[in-house]
This record gives sequence, C-alpha cells and structure tokens, in this order.
Amino acid sequence: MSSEPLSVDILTSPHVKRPMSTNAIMRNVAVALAPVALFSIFAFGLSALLLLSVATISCVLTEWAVCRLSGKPNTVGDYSAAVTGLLLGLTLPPSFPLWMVAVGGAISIGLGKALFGGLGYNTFNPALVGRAFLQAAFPVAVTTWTPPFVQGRFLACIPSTLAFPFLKPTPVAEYIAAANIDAFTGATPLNLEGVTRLADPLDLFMGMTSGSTGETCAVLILLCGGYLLVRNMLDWRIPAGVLGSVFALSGVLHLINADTYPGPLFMVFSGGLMLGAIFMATDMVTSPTTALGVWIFSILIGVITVVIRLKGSLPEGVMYAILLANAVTPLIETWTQPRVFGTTKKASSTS
Amino acid sequence: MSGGTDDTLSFLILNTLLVNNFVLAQFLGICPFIGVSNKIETASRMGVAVIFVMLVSSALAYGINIVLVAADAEYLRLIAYIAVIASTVQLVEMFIKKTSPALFKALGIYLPLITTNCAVLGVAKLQTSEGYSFIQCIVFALGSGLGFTLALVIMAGIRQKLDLADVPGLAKGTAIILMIAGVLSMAFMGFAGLGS
Amino acid sequence: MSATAAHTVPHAHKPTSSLYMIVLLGAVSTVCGLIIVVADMVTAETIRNNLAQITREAVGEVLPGSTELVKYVADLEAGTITPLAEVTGGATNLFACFGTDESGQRRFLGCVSKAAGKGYAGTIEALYAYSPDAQTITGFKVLESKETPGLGDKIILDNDFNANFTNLDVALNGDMTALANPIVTVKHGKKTDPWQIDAISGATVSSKAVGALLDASAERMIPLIHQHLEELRKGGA
Amino acid sequence: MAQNFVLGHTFSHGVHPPEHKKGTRTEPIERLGFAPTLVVPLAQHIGAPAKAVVAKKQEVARGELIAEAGGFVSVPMHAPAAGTVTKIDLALIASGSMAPAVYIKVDPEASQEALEGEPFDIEAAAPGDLVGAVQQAGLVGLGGAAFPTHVKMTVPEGKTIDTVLANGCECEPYLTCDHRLMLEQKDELFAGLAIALKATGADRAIIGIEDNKQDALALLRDSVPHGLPIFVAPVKTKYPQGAEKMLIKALLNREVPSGGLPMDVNVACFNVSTLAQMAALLPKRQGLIERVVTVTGPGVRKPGNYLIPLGTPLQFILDHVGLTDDARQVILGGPMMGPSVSSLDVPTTKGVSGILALTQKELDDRPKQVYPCIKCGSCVEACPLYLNPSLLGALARKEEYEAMEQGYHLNDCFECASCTYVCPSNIPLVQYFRIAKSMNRERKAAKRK
Amino acid sequence: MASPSYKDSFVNGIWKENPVFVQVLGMCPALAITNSVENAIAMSCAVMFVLVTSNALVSILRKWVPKEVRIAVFILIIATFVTVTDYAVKAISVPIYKAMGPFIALIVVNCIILSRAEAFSSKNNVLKSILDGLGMGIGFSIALLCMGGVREILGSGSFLGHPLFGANYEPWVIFVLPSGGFFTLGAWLFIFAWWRERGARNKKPEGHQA
Repeated sequence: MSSEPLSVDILTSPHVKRPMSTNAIMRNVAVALAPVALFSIFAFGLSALLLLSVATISCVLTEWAVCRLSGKPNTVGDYSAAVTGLLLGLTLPPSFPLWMVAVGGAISIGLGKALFGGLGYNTFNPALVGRAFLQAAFPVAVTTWTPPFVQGRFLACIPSTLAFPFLKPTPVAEYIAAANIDAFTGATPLNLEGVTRLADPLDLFMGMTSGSTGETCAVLILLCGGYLLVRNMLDWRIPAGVLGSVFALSGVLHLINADTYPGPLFMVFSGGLMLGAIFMATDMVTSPTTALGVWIFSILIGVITVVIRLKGSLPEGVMYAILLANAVTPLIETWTQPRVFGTTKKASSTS
Repeated sequence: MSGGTDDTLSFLILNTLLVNNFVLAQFLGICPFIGVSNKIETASRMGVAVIFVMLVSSALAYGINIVLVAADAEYLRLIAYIAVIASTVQLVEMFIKKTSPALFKALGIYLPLITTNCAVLGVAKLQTSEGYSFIQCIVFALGSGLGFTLALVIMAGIRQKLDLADVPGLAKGTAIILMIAGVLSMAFMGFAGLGS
Repeated sequence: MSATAAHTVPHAHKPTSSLYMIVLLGAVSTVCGLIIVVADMVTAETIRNNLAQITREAVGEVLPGSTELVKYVADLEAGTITPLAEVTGGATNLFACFGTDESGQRRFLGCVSKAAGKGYAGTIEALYAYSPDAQTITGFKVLESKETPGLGDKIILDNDFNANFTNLDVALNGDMTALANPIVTVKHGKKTDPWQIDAISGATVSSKAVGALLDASAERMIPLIHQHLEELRKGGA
Repeated sequence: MAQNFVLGHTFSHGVHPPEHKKGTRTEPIERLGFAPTLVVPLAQHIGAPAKAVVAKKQEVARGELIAEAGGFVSVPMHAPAAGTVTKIDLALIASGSMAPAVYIKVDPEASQEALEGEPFDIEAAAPGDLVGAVQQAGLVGLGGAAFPTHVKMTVPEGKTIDTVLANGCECEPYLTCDHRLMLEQKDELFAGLAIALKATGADRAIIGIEDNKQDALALLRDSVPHGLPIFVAPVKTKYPQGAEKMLIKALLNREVPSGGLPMDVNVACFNVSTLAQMAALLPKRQGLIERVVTVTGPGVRKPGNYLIPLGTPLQFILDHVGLTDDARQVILGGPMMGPSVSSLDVPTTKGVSGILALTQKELDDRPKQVYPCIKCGSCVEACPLYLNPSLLGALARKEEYEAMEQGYHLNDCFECASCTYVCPSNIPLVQYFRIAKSMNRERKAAKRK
Repeated sequence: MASPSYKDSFVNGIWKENPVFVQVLGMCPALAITNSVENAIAMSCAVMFVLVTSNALVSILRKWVPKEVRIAVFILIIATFVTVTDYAVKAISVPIYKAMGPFIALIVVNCIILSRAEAFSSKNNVLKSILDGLGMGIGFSIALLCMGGVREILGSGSFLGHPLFGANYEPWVIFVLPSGGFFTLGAWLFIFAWWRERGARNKKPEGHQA
C-alpha cells in the first residue's frame, strides 16, 4: 500500500443508513394500491380506468405546474402526487364525470398540498381535500352510484363519465336500468334502507356491491395493507385503532338496539372505511408522530365515522372523520409529546 | 315565527358546536379567529374569555329583552345589547383583576377585544330572534362559545405547525388562514344533521 | 388603535369634568334616540304591509285564486282555532282562503296551513294548501329553509318534486281523527300510492324532512279543519 | 441487594443497524509497532487540556509524564514511546481543527519498555488515593466519550454510589475491541471493577454485555472471582445500548435526570476497557500510553483489533493494515457517531475505539437526495431520550435554535444519530442539532461578553 | 399627522387602503353575505350608509367629545344608524332582510366603521369625513362585489339572478356554501398579494418604494 494521501470524503455521521426512503415508501404505497385499482377497473370497466388515469394525471400535472410557478425543484418524481391522484380516484364513484375529476386533482394538490408548502407540510390529506371539495361542489354527481360487473363495461363508458366540461353530467338512470343485475337499486349499501338486512357482509368483503371506485372490495384492500405492513411502511396502529373503534362502538350500539343500528361487521366492511383506514388515515404527514397521539387520532376517526354514519344526515363519514382528525393532529401532537428521558416527576430515584 | 323554541338542549349544543359552528359555518367572530389564532395557548385563553363573556352577556341580554318587550321599546334592542356587552366585558375585566391577578394577566389583553367580537353580539341577537327560553339561551351561548373556541384552537394548532412549513410567500398571512378555514369548514360539513 | 388615537384627540390635554361628560352623553343619547324613534315611526307601517304582502303572496302561490284571507291561530294541542283578532299571543298558522267565482260571488277555496320541521340543516318552514272537498293537499311552498344549496334546496325549486303536492291524498279515517294513510316519502321513482311523496334523487334527506313535517302537521291540522269546517267556510263572518 | 436488577432488559426506542462485526470479532488483539513520529494532542479528553511539562528536544522515556492535568476535570499525558520531543505545536485532530500537541520522534533504538513508578498498594489505599492514582494514570472513558475517569469515581458530599456498571455493550456497528478485550483480559476487568467498587463504595457491580456477545457473557459469568459482588447481565443488542443513560435504564430501570449525571441515580458507569486499563496501570503507577483499536471496514485489507500507541497517525496504521483501492472515507470510532477525518495525519487518541475505512460502494449507498420530512415518526420512535427529532429538525430549519433548547430539550440530545439513521427522507437531523447546539453556545458566549 | 386632501380622503379607501383586501377588516359580512351579488350589493349599501352617516355625525361632534367617553359615543352613534338601517332594509325588502340574517345588526361591531370613526372622522372636517366614508364604502362594495360575483357566477351560474350559461351548466355548489366563502376571499387576497408584489417589483428599478 502506497503512502500517498488518500482522497478522503468528509461526510457527517451517521455513516450508515437504514435502507428505507421516502421515495420508496411512496412507491410502495402506489404498488399496494395497484391491485385495488385493477380490481376497480375489473368491476367498473372503462370508466374506472379513465377516472383513475385522469385523477393521477391531473394531480401530477398540477404538482409539476406548481413547482414550475413557484420556482421550486420538480417534486413529481417522489411519487406522492401520483399516490394522491390514485387515492382521489379510488374514492370517487365510477360514473363521476372526468372534468370534475380533473378539478378534484387540481384542488387536491393545489389547495391540499402546495398551499401548505408541499410534501411534508400539508395539514390535511390532499386526496381527501380534493374529495371533500368535490363532495361540496358537485353533491349530486358524487353520490350517483352505478353497479359493478355490468356487461360490456370494458368497451363503453358509463354515460356520465364523458360529460362535457362545466356542464351537467348525463343521467345514469337508463344505464342502471339497462344493467339491472339482481334488481339493483343504484345505491351503495350505506344508502340502502334497513342496511343490515339488505347487505351481506360477505358481499361487502368480496367487493360485490356498488360504491366508490376503489372502496368496494374490502378483502383486497386488507391484503394490500398487509403488504405495506410487511414492508414496514404502514403504521398498523392506525387501521387497528380506526377499525377497532368502529367495530366496538357500532357493536355496542347494535347490542343496544339492533333495529336502528347495523351490525359491526357491516359497519367495518361497508363504504370507504377500509380504504380510509388503511390508505388515508395512515398518511404519515397528516397523522401524529407520537405513539399515544396515533391511538387518539385513530380512535377519533373511528368514533366520528360511526357518529356521522348513524347520527348525521350523510350516509358516509370516513372522509370527514379523517379530515377532522387531520385538523386536530397538531393539537394531539402538542398534547401528547413524549416525556423526555429523565424528566419524570415520579422519582427516578434509587431503588 | 320560528321552530327555534322547541330546540332541545343537546341539539343546541351540537348545532352551535359542530353543525353550524359559529366561525366556520356562520362567519361570526372571524376577526379574532384570524387575529388570535397564532398560538395554541393564547387561543385557548381567548376562547375561555369569550365563553365567559358570552354566558354572562347572553343571560343579561335575555333579561333586557324582556324589559324592552314589556316597555314596547324593541327599537332600542341593538343599543342596549351593545351596551350590555361592553359593560359585561368591563365588569368581567374588573372582576378577574380583583379575584385572580394571574388569570387577568393571562386574559388581560384579550378581554377588550371581545367587545368588538361579533360572535358575542351574534349570540344575543340570534337568541332573541329564535325566541329561546332562558335555559336555551344559556346552552346556546355555551355551545357558541365552545364552538368558537374549538375553531380557534384547531386553527391555532394548525398555524403553529405551519410556522415550520415552507408556505408560499404570497399565501402567507390571512390568505392561507382563510384557505385552511375553508377546508375546516368543509370538514365540519360532515356533521350535518347531527342532533336532529 | 385606541392607544394611538388617545394622543390625537383634540381635547386630550385637559381633563374633562364628569358633569360635562354626563351632559354630553345624555345629549348624544337623546339625539340618537330621536333618530331611532323617527326611523321606527317612518318604517313601521311599511314593514307591517311588507310582511302581510309576503304572506298574501305566499298563500296565493299555494292556493291560486285566493283573494281574501281570514287568519286563525290553531292550537293543535287543545284542538281549537281562534280568529287572529281575538288572540293576543301565538302566530297565525291557518288561513281560510276565499276567492270569487265567475259570477263575482265570494267562494271558499280551502285552507292554507303553516308547518315546520327539522331538515338536513336547520328548520324548514312551509305552507300547504288543503282542499276539504277533495281531501287532498293541493299546494305546497317552502317559506324558509337552510337546506344545502343545489341539493337540499331542490325542495323549493324542483318542479317534479312540487308536482307531488298538486294532489296529495290526505283522506281522513272513518272517525275523522287522523289521516287514513300517513304521508310518507319514498325513494325517487318508487311512488305507488297517492299519499306518497316521490323523493328528489340525491336529496333524500330533505325530501324526507318535507314528508315528515307535512305528516306531523296534517295528522292534527286536517281533523281540526274538519271539526271547524263550517266556521272556516263562513270565514269568520 | 439486587432489587431492581432485571436481566436481559433494555431501554425503550433505539435502532438496529447492521452489526458488521464478523470481520474482527474473532481476531485476537495484535500489537502494532511504532510510527516514526507520534503526535500526542494535549486535549484528548473532555475538560481542560493538559499542560505540557516537556521542552523541545527533550528526550523522553516510554510512559514518562509529558503533560500534567490542567485542572480537576483533566488528566495528564504520558509519552507513548521513547524518543525525542521535536516540537510542541498545533496538530490536526479528528474534529478537523488544530490543537496543541507534543510531537515525539520515536527512537527505534531505545528500550520500549514502559516506565514503572513505585508500587501502589491497592488493597491498602483509601478511596481518595485510588481516585488520585486513576487521575495520575491519565485514564479517561475509553468507550469513546473520553471523560476523565477519576471524576466519575469521585463521590461528592451527600451523594452515594450503590452500583458500579461495567459497560461491555459496544453497540456501535463494526467495533469489536471491547469484545476482544473481555475475552482476552477478563482478569484485568474484574480487578478494575474491584478498584472501582472500592473507590466509589458501591455494593455491587454489574457487567452489562449485549446479547450478541454470548461467548463473552459465558466466559465472564463463569469466571467471576469469589467474594466479589459482581454480576454479569445480558442486555438486548440495540443501538445505543452502550450509552451510559441507556445502560443504566436497561439494567437498573433508573433514569438519569435530564441534565444530570449517573451519580444522581447512585450509579457509576465505566467502559470495560477503562476498567481493564485501570487494573493494568495502577499497581505500578503507570500512565495510559496505548489502547486497543478496532481497525476495520470494507476498505481495510487486514481488519483486526490492534493495540496501538496513542498518537500514532492514521496513515501509519492504515499502511499497516492495507487499504483497498476503492477506500474513500476514514472514520474515527463507530459509523453511527464517529467523525470522518479530513486527513490521515490525524493521530489516534484515548477516545478512539475504532478506525473505519469505507469504500466508494458505501458512499454510493448513502442516499443523496434529501426529501421533506413526511412526519413518519420513525425518529420519534428511535430517539432513546424520547425527544422529538422531527420537530427539532423543523425548528432547526427555521433557525429557531433558542426554542429548540428551551422548549424541546435540545441539550439532552447526545447525538447518537439514531434519528438520522432511520429517517427515510435522509434529513441530516443530528447535524442540525450539532449546529443548533454550537449556535446556542456562541449566542450564550456573546451574551456573556 | 397632516390632514389628507379631499381627493385622498375619497380615493384612498377605494383601492390603496381597501378595507377588505388591504386592511383585512370587516371579514364577517364579506364572507357571510356574499353568496349572491344581490346580497352583496344590499350589504354594501347598508354598510356605506352607516359609514357615511356615522362618519358625518362623529365629525360634527368631534370638537365636543372628550377622549374618556369617545368610544362610548362612537358606538352609540354607530348603533343608532345601524338600527335605522335595520328598519330601512326591512321596509325595503323583507327577503333581503331575511337573507342578511343577523349581519345588519352586526354592522355595529364591524371594525371598518369604528376604525374610520376613530382614525379619520374624529380628526377631520365633516366633508372630508363624508368623502372618507364614501370612499371606504365604495372600497368595501368593490370587495363584496368581487366576492359575490365569483361566488354567484361559479356557485349558481348566474349574475344578479340571471342565468349566464344556460340550463345545462353544472354549478359549483361549494361556492355558495360557507367553505366557498373562505376559499374565495383567500383566493382574492392571494391575487392581491401577487398583484402588489408584481407592482413592487416593477417599481423597484425607479427607486426605493415602500
């Protein structure tokens, strides 16, 4: 070995890193969402495909435009915008007009993310901001449901999908009537009356019902969540807290009065709860970082969901529950800051 | 006439706190909502002060309204209410100064601001037009005050976090607060129909 | 802002006597009081007329052709109706409506009642017209509501929905104490019976609220109208 | 006696970096020769620098005192080799700055036997004498912190020590010098513990060893001398188990108060190497002149544990072990906390437990792009002190250094870098904290003026 | 402090010191009563009336009002004119009165009016005070129209009740909801900030401008 000076690089410690990156997390979330998206395309056909594509493209384009306008480095490459777009698409009904989807994507990124300073600073889940905006802006379109597994779904769109921008979507009544599988009513299980008797939890579990594009198949969402969990990219406590509290609270209510309140299994598997609990509430940016905070956060989501579903006028409450929990996340974090080592008031005394 | 008189107390609380939140759905008390929501601590203190003043002035306004109606001098209502609120704030200030100097120090600077908080006058005005009973008035004032505080503290939490974020320069200040308030308002829409 | 202004008010340099302040405040109050009283006097009549006009127009919309209203306060608990002139408290919630026929004769057209109930967001207040001869509701109008614009407020604007109320069956049961069939709201497109209301698609909650408030009112009001039908036909004469 | 003494316990939080210990754990300690010139910095420890007592051109014997302690929190220095003092001048040290050092030109002809003082009867010595002898030996914490050992052994009025801990965790990846030392010098370790027990008046001693060193655990457990209250306890393999506060928490479930010392919870904690050196040096009143260093890393051809004279320049050591062609970076200490050096002229000091050479591959593997914090909470769950690195990092970005100290316990951070290790966004958190701390120090210094 | 010219008294409030967009005052009505242009106009008129009349009366009385009771007198005067406005609106149109809810009464605590009384008319002559009230009122009206215009056009697809885009237009309901109010005002403030920043940037080369 020669004694000539070695070219030494100066880097700060630590010199080893855990092999996990933000990029990889986002990429894996996108990968985990892929089966959900594929199932929805299988169930709802061409409309779902277009819907998901437009949502994703709209989000990515907005992200790109925002970066251009604000002179920041382009952050499209971190996959977060694509994930947001995909999530937004999965929460919308399959018949949703594409121009509204594009609006939703732009709002998600613009209002939900860029305004706060981009990835990492957003207070609310961007996809849900977009979804809530669409819900408030186009209340009819966002609650118009179509049945899954309609014949010919891969060749033709649901008529309202291709509505002309800024104009009312074409009614889907005829489409639903033509589909007419099992005297289908066009409502999601949560909208049906006497829910407990009409919807079989197994159907909900397997995704045989109508609903938002990506929320119908609970088992698939669970499996995809499991994938993320195995890869250590999902905080298991959040789905556990959300689903557990929904199950417990609705279970108690069901025991008290089985006629008014649907059973806990139905509550857990219906609507967007599974998708919300596994893919949206777990958004790291908008959930607390403290252990106790995570539990408070997730139980809060579960409780608000049940309250809105059973006591409010809206059939579905997951989205609002998550947004509200997002809003109080800073408070939860502030109040659950861990006790710093060695600062206990309890005697850290000798034996 | 209005259906207000048979509003149950739980409905009143839920309605003013969540469904028709004073700040986020009724646009009352926007100025303090924007002005005093920069720190969680100050926000919660302001909230407590407002709840207190609302309760007292609501009770007083109830009494005064009875007198005014009896004297057939309803046209003096507005002047009477604003006078009541201003003096309530003064009295509360003096009272707290005497009884708890610590609390006075904490609330001191916020108390005079409450006089021009339209949420307080709004409570008095709305309870009269809805024709609430005394108990309903108190619950209504309590719910409104809690609702105001809830919105204020949530906003303070978000803003405290936002201090560490790279908010685009142009949106800094009131613009982003309003945008966040808009998102909050959207989120609170989820409570529609609660309590009815 | 008060801190800065304190330095610039003209009289800041010398203390003011209490007497002066009291007199000044008194004077300002007097002026203000005068202004208010004058405003009240000037506008009182117009306001009363405006309110009456609005009621008349609303009733006219619900029951076209009515030119003369006789106002009653119906006490649904006690089962009494009292002409407005004779009561001090309470608000009008029942109108006997009269029009003129071809020959110019005064003719009893029916009754219009006020009803209120909880909607999707806040109270819905409405008027409905009842024809005692046909035993049907013949008209309906929302006076006030806080329903979601563009969705729930279709209960005001939607023509198909309003068509429900041109001939809504509210026939009474045998002993004339309650409706034979309760008014119910059914999902859009599922109306089968004349006493059902076809909901607005996408605004089921508000539609149901209308059904519920109509049913709650009609169950009491319509038997009451029939009890006092003769009196109402005469129109308080 | 062993009231709250839980076996196999650990502290909360922490991280699990890959160990990389295979290459050297089985390599017996090997003595390294003398470099032509040794550079002995006067401040190799925390506290006041030592004061040189030799002059230029003076001849020194190996083990001779060349600098005396500069105060209570300071230790003397001894000549690591026989030779001539060529100069007393500034030298580049590991931190990248210049500090005064004694340059000794090694005389290859001279006897390299270490100088011996008059015998010291440990059995008969009073605790105070023991402490004094430890200071005279120039002993500092050899685990890396280099805090003067005698200070830890001094029990102030009103305080008591009930437990002495021997820290055999060696939680830093790559390092195995303590592991080898425990295997090869167990008798010195026990003797050192006996001294520490006597000096502090503690009732018992516990040797805490991470459970990835089963051979050391078994060996020590089986050979505890009779009559000594010494226990051998496994602790979970987790970084930073070897931090004093963490070890105390793990073994005794006591929390050293924020801003406090182990003494505040009646504990004195010493590295196993320190204890072994203590036992080796004290009987003949010798000074610390060499130490075991793990020289390893993918860039080293012949990794192993070497007994190296203090003041040996890195270049000499690395020439001896051989560097691979793609070696790019040299780190003093472990990869989690050790600084990377800017020049191979830097000498080894008392606190250097490892020399690590990393290659181009490791550099390439280090993620380059820093993403914004996504509040994943990994760092919160890694921080052994339950701080909130994510929040501290955000504050540091906004240069809210004062708030970090006053509201968020910045000064409790001992820069273990667990947060930075886990951060998926590759934010240099620990670097932020170092900057924040130094900014705060500067600000306070400016205020004092 | 030098007294502003007559022109400045009038012009300042319209643009340079626009009460809503620049001074960020009077947010409650700017948010609450702007879901349609009609309501916005009615609210603007009400506020302008109170502004001008109270400014005038405050200015008339300014020589006699001692600072100790200054605020009390101002509030008394404002409350009087608000009560008058309340009756006037009710007499003019009951539907508009109902649409404005409690917000006519709440003009009393509208910071714009008290701050003009305090900052301007208690120091300036009657004519200037009236001009200031008018200017501020117009500035307020512009702001409300900006709000109301956007909200009605997007939210209902109409302007002053006249449909603009035909029956097939899909209204963005959110803009007539409370959250839409927040968004619209937030967006306007954003646009104004951008505008001012651009103005400042353009002016810079000519010399330092505050």
